[in-house]
Amino acid sequence: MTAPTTATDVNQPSLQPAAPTGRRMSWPVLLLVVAGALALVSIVRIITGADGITNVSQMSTALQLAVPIGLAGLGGLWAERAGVVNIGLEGMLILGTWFGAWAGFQWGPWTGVLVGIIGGCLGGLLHAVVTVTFRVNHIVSGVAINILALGATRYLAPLAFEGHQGGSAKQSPAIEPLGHFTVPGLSDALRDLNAKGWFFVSDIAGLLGGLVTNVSWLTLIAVALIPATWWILWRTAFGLRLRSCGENPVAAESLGVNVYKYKYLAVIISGGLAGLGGAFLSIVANPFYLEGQVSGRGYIGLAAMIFGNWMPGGLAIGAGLFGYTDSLNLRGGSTNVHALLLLGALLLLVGAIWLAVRKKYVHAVVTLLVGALVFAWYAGTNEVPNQVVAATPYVITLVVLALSAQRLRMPKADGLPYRKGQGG
Amino acid sequence: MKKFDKERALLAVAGPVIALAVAFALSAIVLLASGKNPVEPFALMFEQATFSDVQVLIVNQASMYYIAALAVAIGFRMNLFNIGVDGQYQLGAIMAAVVGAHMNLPAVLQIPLLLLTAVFTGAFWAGIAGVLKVTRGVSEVVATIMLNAIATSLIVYMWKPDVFGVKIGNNSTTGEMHESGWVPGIDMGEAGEIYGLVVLAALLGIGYWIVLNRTRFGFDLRASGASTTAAAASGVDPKRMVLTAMLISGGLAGLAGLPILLGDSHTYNLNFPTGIGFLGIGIALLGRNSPVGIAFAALLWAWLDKASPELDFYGYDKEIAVIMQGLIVLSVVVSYEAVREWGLRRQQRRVGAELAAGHVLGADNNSPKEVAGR
Amino acid sequence: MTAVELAGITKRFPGVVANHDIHLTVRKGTVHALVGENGAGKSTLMKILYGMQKPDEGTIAIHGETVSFSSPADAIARGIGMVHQHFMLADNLTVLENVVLGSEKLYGIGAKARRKIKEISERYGLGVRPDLLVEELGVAARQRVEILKVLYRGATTLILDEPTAVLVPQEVDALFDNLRELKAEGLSVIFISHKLGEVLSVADDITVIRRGTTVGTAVPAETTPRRLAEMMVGSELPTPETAESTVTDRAVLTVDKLRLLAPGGKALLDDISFTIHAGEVLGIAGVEGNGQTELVDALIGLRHADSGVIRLADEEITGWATRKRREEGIGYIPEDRHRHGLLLEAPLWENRILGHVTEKPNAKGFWLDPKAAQEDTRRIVRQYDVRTPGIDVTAASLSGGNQQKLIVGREMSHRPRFLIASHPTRGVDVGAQAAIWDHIREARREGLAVLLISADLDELIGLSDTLRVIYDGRLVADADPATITPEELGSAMTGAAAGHLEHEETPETPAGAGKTGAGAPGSAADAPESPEDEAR
Amino acid sequence: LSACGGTSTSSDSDGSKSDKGLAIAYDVGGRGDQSFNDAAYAGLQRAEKEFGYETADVEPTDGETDADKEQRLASLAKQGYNPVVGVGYAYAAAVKGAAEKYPDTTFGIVDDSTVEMDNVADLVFAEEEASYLAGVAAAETTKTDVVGFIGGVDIPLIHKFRAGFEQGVKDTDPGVKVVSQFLTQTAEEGGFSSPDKGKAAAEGQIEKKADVIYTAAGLSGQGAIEAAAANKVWAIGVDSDQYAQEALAKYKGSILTSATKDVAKSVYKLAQSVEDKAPRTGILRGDLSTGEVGLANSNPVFADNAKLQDVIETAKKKIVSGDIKVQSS
Ligand SMILES: Nc1ncnc2c1ncn2[C@@H]1O[C@H](COP(=O)(O)OP(=O)(O)OP(=O)(O)O)[C@@H](O)[C@H]1O
Ligand SMILES: Nc1ncnc2c1ncn2[C@@H]1O[C@H](COP(=O)(O)OP(=O)(O)OP(=O)(O)O)[C@@H](O)[C@H]1O
Ligand SMILES: [Mg+2]
Ligand SMILES: [Mg+2]
Repeated sequence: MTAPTTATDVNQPSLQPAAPTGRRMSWPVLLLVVAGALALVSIVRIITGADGITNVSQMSTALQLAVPIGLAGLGGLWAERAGVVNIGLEGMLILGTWFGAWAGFQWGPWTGVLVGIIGGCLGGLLHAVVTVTFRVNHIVSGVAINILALGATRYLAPLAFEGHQGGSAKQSPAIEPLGHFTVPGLSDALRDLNAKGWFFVSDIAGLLGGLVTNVSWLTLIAVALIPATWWILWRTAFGLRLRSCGENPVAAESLGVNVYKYKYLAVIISGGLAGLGGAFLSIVANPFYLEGQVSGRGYIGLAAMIFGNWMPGGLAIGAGLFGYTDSLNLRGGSTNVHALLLLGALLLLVGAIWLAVRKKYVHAVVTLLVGALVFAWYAGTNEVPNQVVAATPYVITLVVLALSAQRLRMPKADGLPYRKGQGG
Repeated sequence: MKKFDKERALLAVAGPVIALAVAFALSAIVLLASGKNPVEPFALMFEQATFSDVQVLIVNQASMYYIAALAVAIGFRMNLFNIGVDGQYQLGAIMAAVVGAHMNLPAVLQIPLLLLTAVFTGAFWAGIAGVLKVTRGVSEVVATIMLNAIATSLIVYMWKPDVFGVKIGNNSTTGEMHESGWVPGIDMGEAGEIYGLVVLAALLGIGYWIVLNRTRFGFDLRASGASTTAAAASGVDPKRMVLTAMLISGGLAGLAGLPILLGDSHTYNLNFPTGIGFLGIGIALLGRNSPVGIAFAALLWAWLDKASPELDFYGYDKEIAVIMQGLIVLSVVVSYEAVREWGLRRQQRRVGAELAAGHVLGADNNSPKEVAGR
Repeated sequence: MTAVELAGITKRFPGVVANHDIHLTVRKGTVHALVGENGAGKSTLMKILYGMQKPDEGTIAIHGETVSFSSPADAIARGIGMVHQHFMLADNLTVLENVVLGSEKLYGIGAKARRKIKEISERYGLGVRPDLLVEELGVAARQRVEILKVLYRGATTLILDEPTAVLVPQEVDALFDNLRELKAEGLSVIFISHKLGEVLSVADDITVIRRGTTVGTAVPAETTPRRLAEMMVGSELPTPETAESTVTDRAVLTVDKLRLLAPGGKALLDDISFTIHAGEVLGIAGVEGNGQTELVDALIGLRHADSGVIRLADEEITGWATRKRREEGIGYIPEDRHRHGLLLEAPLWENRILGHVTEKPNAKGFWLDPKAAQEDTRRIVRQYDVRTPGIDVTAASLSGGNQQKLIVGREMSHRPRFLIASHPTRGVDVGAQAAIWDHIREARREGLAVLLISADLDELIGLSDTLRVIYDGRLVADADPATITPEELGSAMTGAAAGHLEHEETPETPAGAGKTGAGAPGSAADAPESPEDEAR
Repeated sequence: LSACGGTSTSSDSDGSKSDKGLAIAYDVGGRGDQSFNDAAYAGLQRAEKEFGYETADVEPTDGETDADKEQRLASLAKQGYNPVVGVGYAYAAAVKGAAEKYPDTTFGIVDDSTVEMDNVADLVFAEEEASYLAGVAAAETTKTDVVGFIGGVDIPLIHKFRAGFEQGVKDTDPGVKVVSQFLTQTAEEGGFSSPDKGKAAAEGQIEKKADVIYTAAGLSGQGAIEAAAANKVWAIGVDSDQYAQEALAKYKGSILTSATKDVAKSVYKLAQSVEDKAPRTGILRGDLSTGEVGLANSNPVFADNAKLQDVIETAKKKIVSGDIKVQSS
């Protein structure tokens, strides 16, 4: 794709800032990497006997835990693609939980979902007014919205929930379940296959099984939103305009695009997605609103989005990683994470070999040493402390980012103030 | 900026004042909407501020907010978002508590030792994010969010009985610190005691100002914040500056928990206040990263914190104070932005007038894009 | 038949009247040039015509019909297209995406649009490939994408705001051929340029504006660049002075086999060797993006050489950090003053400290000395004629020319031994330009060694003692500024010629030809009198 | 700095001191936590009804310090409330401070035994004893020889539940394996307020063949109980009799029993003693013998299982008599 000089472009300088090499991984390569990782996990599972790390329920729990993070991340993606940094996702999630539950317990779960989205949209709208119209620093506005959403929901919760059956100052009354489904034959078949414990095949079965077992309708919608987002943003005129506002709003303006409009829309949609994430928490994950329910998922969603290089697919992987490690942790953390140590050691070994092939011998040796240490830790213990388990997702994220951050690329005008009529 | 400019000074004050008024008005509307008296809560809260014991509480709390906000602000000054102050101050405090419980030197050595422990711990933790940023290009926002979470695990680990933990009743603690490490407070009689380290907070504020405005290093740091590229061309090593700023920010952050640790609790336990780092972000923003502004912001915030519990006794929800905190930040930043733009426009008008007065060759082309950008 | 008629246009910005009662009539099927000093209000006027700004007063008529635009979309619908002075392209979007943006209704955003783009590209010989990312393109290619954008929308009136500022002569020629073709098809073009020779060669009509208002019109056949320039400035131009060679044999800067690699391993600079002596100006010619930026970065220390040696006088400085280099007497006038030369939001006196924070009078040891710095800023403002109400205003509120004067003043104040001057007068108007040249020449006389990089070949030829051509990261040719012409230099810049460039005698193009050269051989240019001429 | 104005507790002196009764100050979580805060409130309501006096209950703020808590308690004492109870060990330092300032007021503190003063009642509970019995019940009931423990947050208070439970299981049947899991490291992460986490953890344990799951995780326990019901295994509740809880009515068939901790009763008893002008102070331990901790008997399947009840009764006697020492960590 990148051969800048051709015979016809005589005057084209060949020294233009070369596009960062390997920035875009092609699909086959990506698939290969994912398959390789799965194979490693499979090996680890077989060696350690920690079947928990890839079984169906593990995956289905992971999916459920990943949904709110993924939705928050999607919200972040929409906003940042239009050039607005949204650190107020946490607040918008909180609004989603409250509004979702408030409407949900009175008028049914689907209304709750809808109103939860609207609640998030309100947060988004506020963020848009402050950052787009008043051009306030985006992080500042986001921090303020987080504070405000927390205060507002706490203030409103007693007014709305106290006195209703099962409601209190901190908890809403219960909401009817939204319903979920299991693909009848497939789920069981995959479960059986998974239980066989075969190399690789069973692990894939576990992964797929998680996607068809006990899935809430809202989860399905959330998963569908990932490709939908990609399609809208990258395959429609609307998406092109929206992205152009994040890359170069002045250029967009010069072509007659109403930048304010698209920024507003993007941030409101961003809030709506976060609101949906909140509603998921207070309707599906738990059947009620609870104070403190969101506990930092907005920030994690943001991290997942950066992890995913501002792309829906990457974001899904990021959210999945958080969901997966979280579920590992909840479902008998110590042994599972102990098994992951072996995986880490193996990965480091692979890394060391790769570095050696690339003739970076010093790096290779260091990597190998670290790998050996991790292996020693694995071999010398039967369990890891709970604290290590709890920290695992964050450590993994840091490590992965450290390995890949230089390839990340955010929208060029992300976070910059824009004013109409400024184009030079 | 040297010459006193009345109009400008007026506006600098008017901005926050108007913003506060707006925030109060909006909160009053919230109260009205929920069928409550919109004025009484404020009257009650103002009354609280006149009590000396509440004042002591406010000052004590503000000292911690102040240090945390300074830590955030120094990052902001060079466009670094140290969201990790929260983890840094908690780790700093627990390390100081552990050292304080296991070492027993004379006070003149012990207290500096504890301060240094906290500084180095905070700096170390922030330094990880700094190193990741300069060597691997990891966004410090994400890195510090992750490090906050990891710090939590680390703290819980240190609380384990076979590590540094000492169980007192149902509380996890790090054991009582030796008295040589206690910093005596300022006795206010009936009203209580002001933490001794409030003085440290004030000194840090002064130091912050001096370093930033009166030293070569401070200039380099501000230049990096204003324009990384221009700073690099001026001879600042951007990577080193990022790392240094991160270390300083973390070092400061490490101190944020010490006023209460050395002044009151003398151990790091489950009650140790959390979340100060996040509040520090809001406070730094409110105070516009200036040491005096932050001081006012910290006091304002602490006042809302300390005066609001009283509302409970009168049938109001004290959450209104949290709503107000959010509204204040929002309206203040909006008004700051408005004032800033007004000032810029005013200046350009002056430049324009100057150009008009000059002749022929003064006028020049423009590229407003750059003017508007950072 | 008038394509566009602007009448009584007035536009005020805070403190500035950018346009005041401007009248402009463009005949259909002609190229209409708009000239004027920097800041005269040309771009503003065009933005008004394009719907990006709203006029405070005045009317716009398109093909005889009075219109009112509230956004560029309205103007586009009326067949107006604009190529902006600063590229309006999103780097991370593909060419296709950049082209279709905003006009997706025409041919969608997929295959149909791609076909249409290819069609236009072929028809006008633009050579645009729709699926590349814009960031992968060079300046000339970007320019063609901009033009394609306009054509794609079926514009009948084209506005080209300084389209030639970044092009080499051959590219300018190609562009003008395109313009003539468009004209033949009945399109109207409004063309803005500071290069008066070009203007005279391509325009059918010329409108001159000064300080926001129309001061006259001209017909190319009946005017000279000098007369145009005087109309623009409103007074007699200073006569250029003669300067003698001041080159000594004391080497100040020696670069030996410098090599710089891109992260991928590709050489950005290769085998670069040259010496600059005290009192010498070494000019580097080259199309933008051929390694000039990297060379400057390597010299100032923003990037470090992968191999090779840089020597300042007798000391090897290859490994030195930027700060040390600056302290030891390397001055730096950056190419992009907003990115590398100034803190836009900081007051002037802080900008005076920038880059010299460790030196007197800015610092006393570890401490800053704001008083002294402020005092010295006042001196610079006086001495270098920086137009400002005071030293406490932010740099952003100064105009570009005044910002540049401040930078030059700052760098000269530290008596550098070696000065890197990268496009020192880019975007600066005639008057300020002359002043900046004077300062450089004066310092040269006192033994300063200068590395001059400029896209303005006349400036380069006029100011340099020695000329080298950079192409694809190598110094491929050298030339004697006393005899070389911009065309000859231009062909070396495209890689077509190498080695020592010998001037082929063509009597009517004397050495140091003015702005007339590019694309306008044999035009009405009165070379020795051209305004920015540098007689040597 | 000089103190301007009087202190908030000295300035206004509306003398209505005598007629006020019990006041409680909540710990983080506050009213509605369906745990000890709510239980304390139940005690308060009972006292209010029986003694007909004015009561007060006050919520904490986020991230507050000991000084703030002390301020709150002092303020209550100053207004004439007596006794004043801080709910949760977090109030230890505050109770100590306030009790010094108001020697004539009786203070209570729930879940802490470190404050030893003449006017302070330490209301502590032998959670480990009830948990021991829960362990006995679990070990007796399990068919798979695997039982589970889910703790909300990894803190000493919850360690007591686990220690007692594990000991109870081991003493009854050494062959039974206990899998245990804490939901989060800190309360801020939602360990006590995330039913979804509780559910995931319970499912994980069920997969490991656990068929009796004891949950000490506040609201998160609801999720664990739900999971147990869905998978047809037993759950053991905590704090109050969860079989009788409205919110869990759907799953009550799966709630074997609950290890109760009657904070309400001990708060009430303290109020009563003050009302009777004979304030109880010192360490007031609620244990099996006082009935303030125990196993709930409302599930007939559990209550009617004579063999099981026998074993439990024996264990209980041994604990009360001191034959069995239950560890608390
Ligand atoms: N956004 C803006 N708001 C108000 N005034 C502006 C704005 N942008 C530019 N100006 C005015 O325009 C004048 C020129 O500014 P600018 O810095 O763009 O100069 P310039 O000559 O265009 O620079 P350059 O030569 O680098 O393009 C300034 O004096 C300023 O008053
Ligand atoms: N957005 C703006 N806000 C305020 N002032 C502006 C703005 N844009 C332009 N100006 C003012 O209008 C004047 C005319 O600017 P304009 O860009 O039209 O000049 P120009 O003739 O195109 O100059 P150049 O030759 O450098 O392109 C500038 O000097 C500047 O002072
Ligand atoms: Mg310009
Ligand atoms: Mg212009």
